[in-house]
Amino acid sequence: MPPADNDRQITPFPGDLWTQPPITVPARSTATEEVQRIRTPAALHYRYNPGIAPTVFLRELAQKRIVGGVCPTSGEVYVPPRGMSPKFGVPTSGTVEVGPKASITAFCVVHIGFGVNAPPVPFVSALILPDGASVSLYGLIQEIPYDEVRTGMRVEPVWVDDDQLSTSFENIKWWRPIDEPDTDPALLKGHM
Amino acid sequence: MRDVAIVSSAQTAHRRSVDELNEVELIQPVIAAALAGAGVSIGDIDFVCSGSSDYLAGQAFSFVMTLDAVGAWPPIVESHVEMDAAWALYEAWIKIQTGHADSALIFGYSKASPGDLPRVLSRQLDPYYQAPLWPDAVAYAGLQGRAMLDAGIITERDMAEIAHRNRMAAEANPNAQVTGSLSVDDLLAQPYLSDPIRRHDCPPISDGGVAVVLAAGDLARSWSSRPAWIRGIDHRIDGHQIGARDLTVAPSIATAAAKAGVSGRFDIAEVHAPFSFQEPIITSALGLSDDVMVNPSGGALAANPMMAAGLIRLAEVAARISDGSADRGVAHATGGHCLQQNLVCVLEGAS
Amino acid sequence: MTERVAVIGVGQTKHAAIRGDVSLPGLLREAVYRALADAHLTMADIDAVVVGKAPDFFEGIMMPEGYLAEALGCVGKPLFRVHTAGSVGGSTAIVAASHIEAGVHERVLTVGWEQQSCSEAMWALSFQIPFQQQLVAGAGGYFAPFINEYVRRSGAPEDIGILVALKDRLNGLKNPYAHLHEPDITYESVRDSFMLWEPIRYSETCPSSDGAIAMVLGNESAAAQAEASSGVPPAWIHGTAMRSEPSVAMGRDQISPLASQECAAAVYAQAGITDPRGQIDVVEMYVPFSWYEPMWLETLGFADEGEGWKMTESGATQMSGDLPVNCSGGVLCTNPIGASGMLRFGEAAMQIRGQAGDHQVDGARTALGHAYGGAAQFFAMWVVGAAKP
Amino acid sequence: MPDEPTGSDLLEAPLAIEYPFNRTTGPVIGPFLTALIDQRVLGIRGEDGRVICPPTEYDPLTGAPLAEMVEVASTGKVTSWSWVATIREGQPLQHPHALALIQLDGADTSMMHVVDCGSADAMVTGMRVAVRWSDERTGSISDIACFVPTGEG
Repeated sequence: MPPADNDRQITPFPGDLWTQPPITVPARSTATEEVQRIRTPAALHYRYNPGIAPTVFLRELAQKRIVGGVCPTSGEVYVPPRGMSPKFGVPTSGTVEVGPKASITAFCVVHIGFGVNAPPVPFVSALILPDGASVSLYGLIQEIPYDEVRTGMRVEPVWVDDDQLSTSFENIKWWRPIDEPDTDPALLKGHM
Repeated sequence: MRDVAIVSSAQTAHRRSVDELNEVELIQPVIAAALAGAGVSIGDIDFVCSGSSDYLAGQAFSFVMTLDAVGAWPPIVESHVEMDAAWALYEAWIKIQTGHADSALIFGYSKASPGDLPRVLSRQLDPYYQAPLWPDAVAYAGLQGRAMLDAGIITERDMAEIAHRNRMAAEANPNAQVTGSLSVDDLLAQPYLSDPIRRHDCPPISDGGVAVVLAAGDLARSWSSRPAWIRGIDHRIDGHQIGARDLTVAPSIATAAAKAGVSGRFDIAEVHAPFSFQEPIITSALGLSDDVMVNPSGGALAANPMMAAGLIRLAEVAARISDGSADRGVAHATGGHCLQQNLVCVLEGAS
Repeated sequence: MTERVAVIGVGQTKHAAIRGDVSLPGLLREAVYRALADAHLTMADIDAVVVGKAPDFFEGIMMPEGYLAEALGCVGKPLFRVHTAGSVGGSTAIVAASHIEAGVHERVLTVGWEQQSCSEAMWALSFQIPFQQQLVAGAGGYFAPFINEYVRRSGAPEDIGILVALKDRLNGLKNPYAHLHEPDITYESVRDSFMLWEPIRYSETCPSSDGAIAMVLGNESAAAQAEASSGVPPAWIHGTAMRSEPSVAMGRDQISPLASQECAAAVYAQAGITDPRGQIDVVEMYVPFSWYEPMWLETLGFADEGEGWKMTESGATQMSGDLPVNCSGGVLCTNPIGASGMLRFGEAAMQIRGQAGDHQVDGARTALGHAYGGAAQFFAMWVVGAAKP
Repeated sequence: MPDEPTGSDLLEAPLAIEYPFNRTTGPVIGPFLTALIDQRVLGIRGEDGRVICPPTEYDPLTGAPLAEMVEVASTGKVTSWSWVATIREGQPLQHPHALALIQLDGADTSMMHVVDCGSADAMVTGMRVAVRWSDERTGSISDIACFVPTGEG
């Protein structure tokens, strides 16, 4: 650990650095304040369509089912499906239901939340591998003290009330631990 | 310079709106078809380069998502330009010239349908002096059209004839979006969309994409029975401030054409003129004689998928060389407003 | 007909949260004219310009290179725009170099920039897209789980990130161009800064900067002419490599991406490097969050898997160590995103040219510049050296 | 498992990409915008002596740094125009108008702005126009509300 040194100097610039030559400006008759920064608001409006595979995923999620896209070449299952098997560049062929039980493949404790839907801090953001899936999706871990979350921990989704279900990721409020032995973290490598 | 050829290409059937597909779903079949056309798979390809723009569909990091359509595993040598994919082909051609690659896959795509394209394109303009005024891209182009008319270089009838010829030619193009045309007289009877521009002078708004396979030397000969050899390729840019430019010319096209070796006889030219009145600016800068067949595909007036329409011009010339219907052609791609940036490529069949 | 390529001029701006004294074109021109002056050249001597920046939404300008054509002295010349996410600054320099290596041009100007004061990185990188998952944990929610997993796998002590941040911020004091100059920083002040995403504290994260860097690259004869007129030796490019892999794929390891390993292997093979730690004198590595230093030390072959943190802990990566990393202060001091990768490449060249001033590593003859982006999936690297390859 | 969605099965939602972008103006754009507040228009002298308006820090052909800002008139002539019949959000006039290039007296290049003249029939290249100033000027290109025909020439 370097010693604290409160007299540290900041190195000066080398000499002869190019800068914009001075500009001569016609004299101003008023005391108008010079403009140095402007705001240029811009709003663009789009119609957003998520595509075939995400649409299937979200329609299933509205039925409290998690589905992944199946790679016709390798059998790998991608969740959420984006329509492609990314390693082979081929369309996934249909979907299969995965989970709902799952394992935590990686996580972190978050001390700063964003947006109205963020839970009180600290909370846990995790990569979660549903049983039967080849890769993980992001989710929150709740109903357990944040400092007890572990890689390999078994979890299940907690859904919003049935009357709140929609074609939205937010159907899963969070994931909570279930009483099953942890998955060996070594088996989860390559599934984040 | 190494001999490099376009050995295969594929396009979407261009449409006004492909709502059901996202961009990766849109482009994957095109990539697969271009690779299949060369009889190869991604593992045979040394370099991948794509062209796209996040602004068109409002999709941040669009190219990151479309990488899933390539099959980047094991990891690939890959790059991306925020330009028309004709420039992605240029980067790939350079890469092959360095000797670090013998083959390349290039693709470009866009979905312009989710946004209001003429408004979106205003975001490309001078952010201090022009973009805050939100000029739409059609009216902006009209400033160039008016300059052509005022200079007496072209008439509104000439513009209608160009639109008519391109759209009639597009009837033979299975990928075209707008085919067929009213008579020139009937076109001239139509109201202005943005005086001096009528609807027929404008390109359609398109969703679509294109993919091309490049290969060098003997590899090209083994992947295609008749490769379309790149004999010269160059790109140049003019100034952005259209008020300081002569809008009736695009000097960057002439410079690029000279550097690319545009001279002598051509069977075919595919030029990227989104607006009717831009075609003569390009053909005169290329110095094309009257007997050259210009835009047998229908050009950008038949389909104009942004970020792909330039590379499509190269693909169209290459396809006609590879099928034996042409021996020598020139292709042109443009970027920006009012033909600001231009790429010119000479392609030949004889090796 | 491949040509040798050298860096013959480097220039950069003073980087700051807001460069309120210059316009967007003025920001680029400050770097461009400094690079041209360093090369003893003028705009007229440049054959082509290759530029790179991160997503257009950052500045709210679609494909801004068209607007910048005149400012870059590019009218009538080729102007090329690269965008490969966070690695873009590195990729841009490599694309520029390939124009010369291919024998197409003799002198190419390359520029990377970002004016992040136009908007906010948090907005530009993560505005809400319909039907996509809301990320209530912010950007760190994406990558911090991987860092945490690195800590778990490697058993690294909790304070390695603090050591990296302290080192880079202290190095930044030796670099007048750096954005963050924190002379009062201490181990304790980093440790006591706000914990954001465990194990990342506020002082272990990169700033948002306005800034630009430009380099002039030349072929062999251009390099000889530049050296004759400027008296500064060229930094020869000994190898360049780029690799990409999907953002999500079974078998991917975001902690030690295969693309990073293969990119390093490719660039070392070109540069004739068989013992990276022994042969490379100085590294400019893309470390936007402290813990990426030990992680990249491993994928770049400087340490065995799980051992990178030991180099950091031992002081090996300090300026006085055997493998100084980020003598410039790195991304942790300066982060105009589209420039950050090229700053790594340019700082590596400055070390070779003996131009790094107070953060110069004496006798540096071989240097690695490194950049990455996306979900740790896009990589760009070059090795530059004093010896003509 | 359901079939692939078609037609009304498609999901669709609006996406707004919206931000009040900040732009630093620097030593040339800043004085130009400042002068607009005072109802004055500035240009800058190019390398070849031409007066560039609106001004840039660099020559439009060579990129060389420019240094001498000069005042130009707030009147000039239309050098090109097109008709904007469909109005879009954010445009300076919310009724049909001309988009135009306008060369101000004393300038050698043209500025893009809009002309309020009622109908396309009233527009002709070469016509004389003058700035109509915005009542509330803040130092932006919109301080020029639009140009209007002067009725001369």
